[in-house]
Amino acid sequence: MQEITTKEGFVPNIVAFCCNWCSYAGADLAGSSRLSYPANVKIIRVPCSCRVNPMFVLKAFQRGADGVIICGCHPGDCHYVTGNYYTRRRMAMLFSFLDYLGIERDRTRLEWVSAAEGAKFSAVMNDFVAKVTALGENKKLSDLRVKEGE
Amino acid sequence: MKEVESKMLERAKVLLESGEVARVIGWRKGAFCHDPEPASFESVDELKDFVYDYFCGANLSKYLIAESKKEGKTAVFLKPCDTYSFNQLVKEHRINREKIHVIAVECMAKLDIGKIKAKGLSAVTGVEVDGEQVKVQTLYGEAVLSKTEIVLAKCATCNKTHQVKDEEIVLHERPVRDVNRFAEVEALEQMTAEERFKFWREQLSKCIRCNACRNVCPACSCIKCVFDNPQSGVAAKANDDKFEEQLFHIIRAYHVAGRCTDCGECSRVCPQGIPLHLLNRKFIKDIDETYGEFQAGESAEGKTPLTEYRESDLEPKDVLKEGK
Amino acid sequence: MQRIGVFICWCGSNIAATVDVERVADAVKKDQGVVYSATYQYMCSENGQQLIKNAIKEHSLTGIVVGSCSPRMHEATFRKTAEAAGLNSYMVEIANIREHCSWIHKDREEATEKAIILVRTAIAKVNLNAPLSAGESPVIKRALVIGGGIAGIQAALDIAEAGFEVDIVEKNATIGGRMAQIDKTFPTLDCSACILTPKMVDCAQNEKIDILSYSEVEEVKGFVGNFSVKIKRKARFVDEKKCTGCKLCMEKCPSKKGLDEFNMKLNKRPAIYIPFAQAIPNVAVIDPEQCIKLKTGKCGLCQKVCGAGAIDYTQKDEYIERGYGAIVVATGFKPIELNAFNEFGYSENQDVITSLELERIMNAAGPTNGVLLRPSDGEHPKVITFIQCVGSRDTSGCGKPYCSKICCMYTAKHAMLIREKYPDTEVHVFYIDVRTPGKNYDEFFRRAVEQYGVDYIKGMVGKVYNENGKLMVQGSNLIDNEQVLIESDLVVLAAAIEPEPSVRKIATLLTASIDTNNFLTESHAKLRPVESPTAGVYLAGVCQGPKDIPETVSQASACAAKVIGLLVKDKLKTNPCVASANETMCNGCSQCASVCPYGAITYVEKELRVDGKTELRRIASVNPAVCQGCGACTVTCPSGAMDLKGFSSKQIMSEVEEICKR
Amino acid sequence: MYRIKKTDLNALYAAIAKTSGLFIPIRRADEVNFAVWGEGKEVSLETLKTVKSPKNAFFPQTENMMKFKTEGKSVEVVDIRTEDKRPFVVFGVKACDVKAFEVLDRVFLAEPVDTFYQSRRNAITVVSLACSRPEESCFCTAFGIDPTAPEGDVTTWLDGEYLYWRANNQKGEALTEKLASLLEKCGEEAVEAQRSQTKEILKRLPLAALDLSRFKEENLNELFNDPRWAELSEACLGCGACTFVCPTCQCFDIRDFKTNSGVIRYRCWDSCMYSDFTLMAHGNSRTTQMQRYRQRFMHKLVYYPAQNGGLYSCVGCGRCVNKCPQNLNIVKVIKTLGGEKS
Amino acid sequence: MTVKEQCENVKRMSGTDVRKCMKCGKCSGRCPAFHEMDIKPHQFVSLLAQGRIEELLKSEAIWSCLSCMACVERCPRAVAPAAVIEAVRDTVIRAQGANGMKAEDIPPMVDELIPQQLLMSAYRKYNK
Repeated sequence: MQEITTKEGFVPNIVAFCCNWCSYAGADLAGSSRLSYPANVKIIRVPCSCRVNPMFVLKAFQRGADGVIICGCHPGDCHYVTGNYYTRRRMAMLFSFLDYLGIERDRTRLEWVSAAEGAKFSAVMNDFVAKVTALGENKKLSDLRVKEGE
Repeated sequence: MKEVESKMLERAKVLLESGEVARVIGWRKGAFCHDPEPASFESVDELKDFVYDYFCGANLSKYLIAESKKEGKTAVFLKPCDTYSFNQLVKEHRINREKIHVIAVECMAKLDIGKIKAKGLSAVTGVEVDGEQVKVQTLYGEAVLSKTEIVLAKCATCNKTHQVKDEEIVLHERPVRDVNRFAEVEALEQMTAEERFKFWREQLSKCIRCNACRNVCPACSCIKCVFDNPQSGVAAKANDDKFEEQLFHIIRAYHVAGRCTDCGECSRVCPQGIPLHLLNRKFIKDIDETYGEFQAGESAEGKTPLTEYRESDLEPKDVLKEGK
Repeated sequence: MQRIGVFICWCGSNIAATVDVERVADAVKKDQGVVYSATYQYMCSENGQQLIKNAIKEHSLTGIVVGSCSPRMHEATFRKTAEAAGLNSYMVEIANIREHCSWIHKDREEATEKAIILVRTAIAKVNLNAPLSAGESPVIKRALVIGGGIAGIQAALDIAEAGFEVDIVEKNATIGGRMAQIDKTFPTLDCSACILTPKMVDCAQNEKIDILSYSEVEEVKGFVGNFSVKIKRKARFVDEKKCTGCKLCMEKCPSKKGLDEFNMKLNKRPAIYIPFAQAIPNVAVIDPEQCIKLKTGKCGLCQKVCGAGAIDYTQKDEYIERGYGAIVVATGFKPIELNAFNEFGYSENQDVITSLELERIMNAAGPTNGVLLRPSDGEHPKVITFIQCVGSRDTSGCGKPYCSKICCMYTAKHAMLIREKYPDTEVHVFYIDVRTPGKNYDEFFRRAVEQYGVDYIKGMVGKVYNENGKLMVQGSNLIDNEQVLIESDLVVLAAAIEPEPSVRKIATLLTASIDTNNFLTESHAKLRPVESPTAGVYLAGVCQGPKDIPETVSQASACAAKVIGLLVKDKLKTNPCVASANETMCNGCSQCASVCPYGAITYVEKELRVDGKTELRRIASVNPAVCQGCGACTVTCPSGAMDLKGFSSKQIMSEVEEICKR
Repeated sequence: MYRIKKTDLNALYAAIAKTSGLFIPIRRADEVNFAVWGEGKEVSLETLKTVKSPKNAFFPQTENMMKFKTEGKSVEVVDIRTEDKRPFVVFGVKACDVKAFEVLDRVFLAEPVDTFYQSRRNAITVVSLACSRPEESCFCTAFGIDPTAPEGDVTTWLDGEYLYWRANNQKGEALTEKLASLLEKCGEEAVEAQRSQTKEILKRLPLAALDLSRFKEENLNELFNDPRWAELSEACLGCGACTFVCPTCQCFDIRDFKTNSGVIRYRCWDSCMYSDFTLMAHGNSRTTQMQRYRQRFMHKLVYYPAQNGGLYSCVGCGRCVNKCPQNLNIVKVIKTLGGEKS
Repeated sequence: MTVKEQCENVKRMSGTDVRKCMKCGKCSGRCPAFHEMDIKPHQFVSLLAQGRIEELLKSEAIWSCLSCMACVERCPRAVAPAAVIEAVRDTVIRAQGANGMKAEDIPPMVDELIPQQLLMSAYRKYNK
């Protein structure tokens, strides 16, 4: 069994999956509006939130991410018509399952951010980072081997 | 059960003799009284070892993926729970329905030899079931056990009925069990997150990655499993007391979510006695509560809960109910 | 092994002021695959692009990463740059270090660190990129229009005008649709037939247009640019080429008890008939349910009198198969059934009619030759009550939850026309809201009130009952908080409209999505309102949502423009970032197809050689011309056989890994 | 011979753990497996068969071997072996499992020597425990093993209130000496009585009469080509449960794990039941489950003995008999292809 | 109980979502007791939505409503004005603390000519 001790001044590492059509554009808008959010949020661009495989979420946690957030178009606005509806079901089931395994529920999140919602994107990220920071390091799902030799 | 067995044997003979089917899938006697094995019988001669008793717990439906590809028709004996897996596999185009002749057989719950041994009985040489009572002979003496206490976990909460039958051999009506199959899941849900984590850590760290759960699972019928495929990014073989078993079991449970019929084979076969069915049942319970009751395998048609949606579906944060 | 070039843009001071670009370029120099890295003030400028092109050639780069602004801004630019230097454009990845980094972070150290991670993430992805090339598929230069109402007619005419061949498939014996049944149109009160029939004639005379009336679509295969459609030509028992439309057969037909569908079954018609005088094609059709010859074998009068020898009792349904590049769905609507609304007594009282029935009664070619007579006794009604929103905005389960949109205007039209022609008539209108957005619409409605004195009552009718031959209309008057009882001679119900039921089958054939009200779904509610999510399928008229004639015509023309835009191309470039299934891993379970919004996935039985043995397997096959690359299928696939090019699981996971290194 | 009260065993464990590691059957989440002892852990010597055999004491299921550190484009090989020189006691090993150590030794200690295995093997003292309640799936006697007097550096018996203790060699003596204060001298009567009682039961075990005589090198081709393999293996799911619980299975795979700064190369148990076992560039050498199934038992009963002076690489522990999901096992193979003594 | 709580209580008791009302007035258009009512069926819904419960509690209309449920049957928005009226009436009766009619009172009243619905309606009306 592994032990990780939380370092002083913990800054979480956040992986954000953003759909190309709404949320990535929303993040761009946050940028062009100079609405800041913590630098520890890093965005991966996917065509649609429905491209996000639960395996990616787990992979992120295994590799040591402290929080994973998935952003897509608002329901009904999906560029691919139905993609985010599938995402919603998939993630609802995955998140509830992780909670069942005892994983902190605030480490995962699904949000709808449109291309016009730069402010929302920034607010969501600030809030998510605050929640994950409060939780501390991801000890339950990270694989210690990843950081071996550092 | 003897009566049912002889009827089954009789039918198997007729089907093979008449050439109606090329083979019959059932169970063959083992070395002891409690270890029958799934078997294919291709001639009346081979049927001499045919058996159907209280230890025929194995789900035969997954074998039909291969059997339905063979020349000629295959007859199979399916218990009520097995028929759900059968339907699901037909739905997923894994079994060619036309080539299978389903004989629905009675099941009065199957026994778990592990549970019998856990009662302190060793060297079991004979088991006789008489209603609720089970008489167990061992080299060290005899004992009488209550059947309820020694049935397979999957049988304890089962109220399944045959969903598919081309013919049936059912001589007795099985009483309906008044049990909540989600009771164990609910108990876990009531715990704190830390307690749950501890529970699963303890259980999952027993895992030896033998893949018995995956290989027996009728929903895990992938030609190439992601865990065996170096290209998948999650392939892994190590049994490492860190993350891999968790990853394996989470992904496996997710992959069968909405398709798992709750046949309970995963828990039956786990050499380390991990209650794997509690993973799958959580998905079943969540799906039932969030998207409406759904029993995989009730039909060989239609979508599964994770391949459909409603515009009014709940957001993930609303699905997570406040626990402790 | 890739040979990757990394190009970090300063974007003037936009990036360079916050991110130490030199440090970024330096940090990744030794990363896996990287053989070159550089910075430049404006990478998107002519000079910047030249720098990239030179580096590609000089260092034989196989992939490049540009650390710059959002890919939504300049991804296309840098792809072209790469292409110009002979590098596959899909070997380009953008690290967004402006919008996602320099613009939102103030601390130079922090921003630089993040920029390094973002660039490394892009490098990790490029390491796994593979050249992709857009496929091509030929375009069949012919369009199919399903439905011959005003929407279909307009779309067909516009497409034909551009020089493309168009087939109109109409399930009725004539084109014209609902508009042909309407007497006058709002808000101009033009005669509907006067503006529609010339367009019908234009269709018939246009060499490019082939009208397949009395026909239905049976099967659709293929994809955008390349549909193959099987059409059933129903037996009409009259040779279309020979019939002159003389109507002699109609006169002589002894079986005259058929209900005239065109006149909303208000009068009778013979078994052999032409739906209306201006029908296109102007060819008779025999109702086989009613024809004595077809039912008993005796009679044959029409055949005897037909000088053209057009009657052929032996005709059978025929099937034709044609190829199309694009399909316009214009299946239209019908008023809902009113059986569930017994409070209005529609089924019991002949004098409770629908607006469409009134439309026929008011029409000069209608059952009463345009004289307003009530159906029960042929008397002039003196008091007429209109009830709006019958079945519209109804969430009780009896009706439709949406607003039917056209009722307010046509009710005002009816009220106005009646008051004009028969000033002695008293006209009441029960309304919940009067909705009249549109050019000259509210003015039109106000005219009905102010100029023609139509009595608008804010309230709803609770019941209509017959008392001594009078229709008693009991309703509320909410303004005066009263219950009113109006003794009426005629009650007209503004029944909700719903999509023509056959649209369900069409949607299934086309794998076009349909909403809970059976309206076809558009690809994007605002930006792609006339396109179905299924590529190559376009939507015109009420099949997409309630709308009036001008809106329908606009949408039809918009469809035509889209179709023309498609058909002028000889070949379609397909999006290379599409899903594809690894044959050896596919289980054939069909889960992927069940989530594909485009119907891009089909299954084939294929012989595969695995482990030295040949096996027949059911395998998913993605049509790259139809797939839009959303990736829904990839997650549904448990074995991971389904992957998305350009966003493969391995690529995304490598990005995840890189970010997690921090 | 010595003895110690069962109630004092905890003190014994503590004493052992003071100077060396202690690997002993411990119950965790309802199952008993060999694990490192610690205060508060529930030891279960009474358990006849641990789920996994004690072989992972010196052949762990997963073991890191080396690390490749990458920096820019250079790769550095790092030896990350932490040779645990501390002595280790494996306590409560049954006769069959002790015999299995010999089977493993012949593989790992033969040239080229597996130094990972060797270093641990040398540091280990084996304290065996005699069986008194064998069960129906036991058939160690078929391989000439006496479960009432297991080999090992020390042999112990549990009887009545006591654990009886006998050192068998120098290593054993050394351990006994360290624990002298806890052990009291005693006679052998109780142990002998238990042994003869157990032997009576052994004779009555259903698998006592297994006949292995046909499993010889000279019958190799005949056995290999026997058509009954198809029937024997048809229910096999291809999981690795039998191989992972087996005390003599020794196959492993070597794999890489990508870390943030390079790659860890590790080995982990592999199973010949898996479709990707010994996967090579050209594909797989055994493509059907029948071939894999046959390989496993031919290896145990024919190939291994042929190379190791007739020593079978099955010790009759019966774990596979108990754990096979579909009730397939080596006994059925022996009975079918070997013929049964009447 | 505050006015707000009283409103919430009546909403809960009626099981009706008053915000669904689109103010068409069909309920009042259908009501056979319209002229007897000081507050009309549609006003019950509207006043409750505005939180004007006190006016409703004082209303005489709660006694003139026939509980015929015609308004419920006809409402295009699945709002149930009669249920609101009934909930208001129950609130008033409960405040009075006694049932105006008991189950045992009914048998003597039954004669062949009395429509069963009338008894049911009366029972509904005078019980809490």
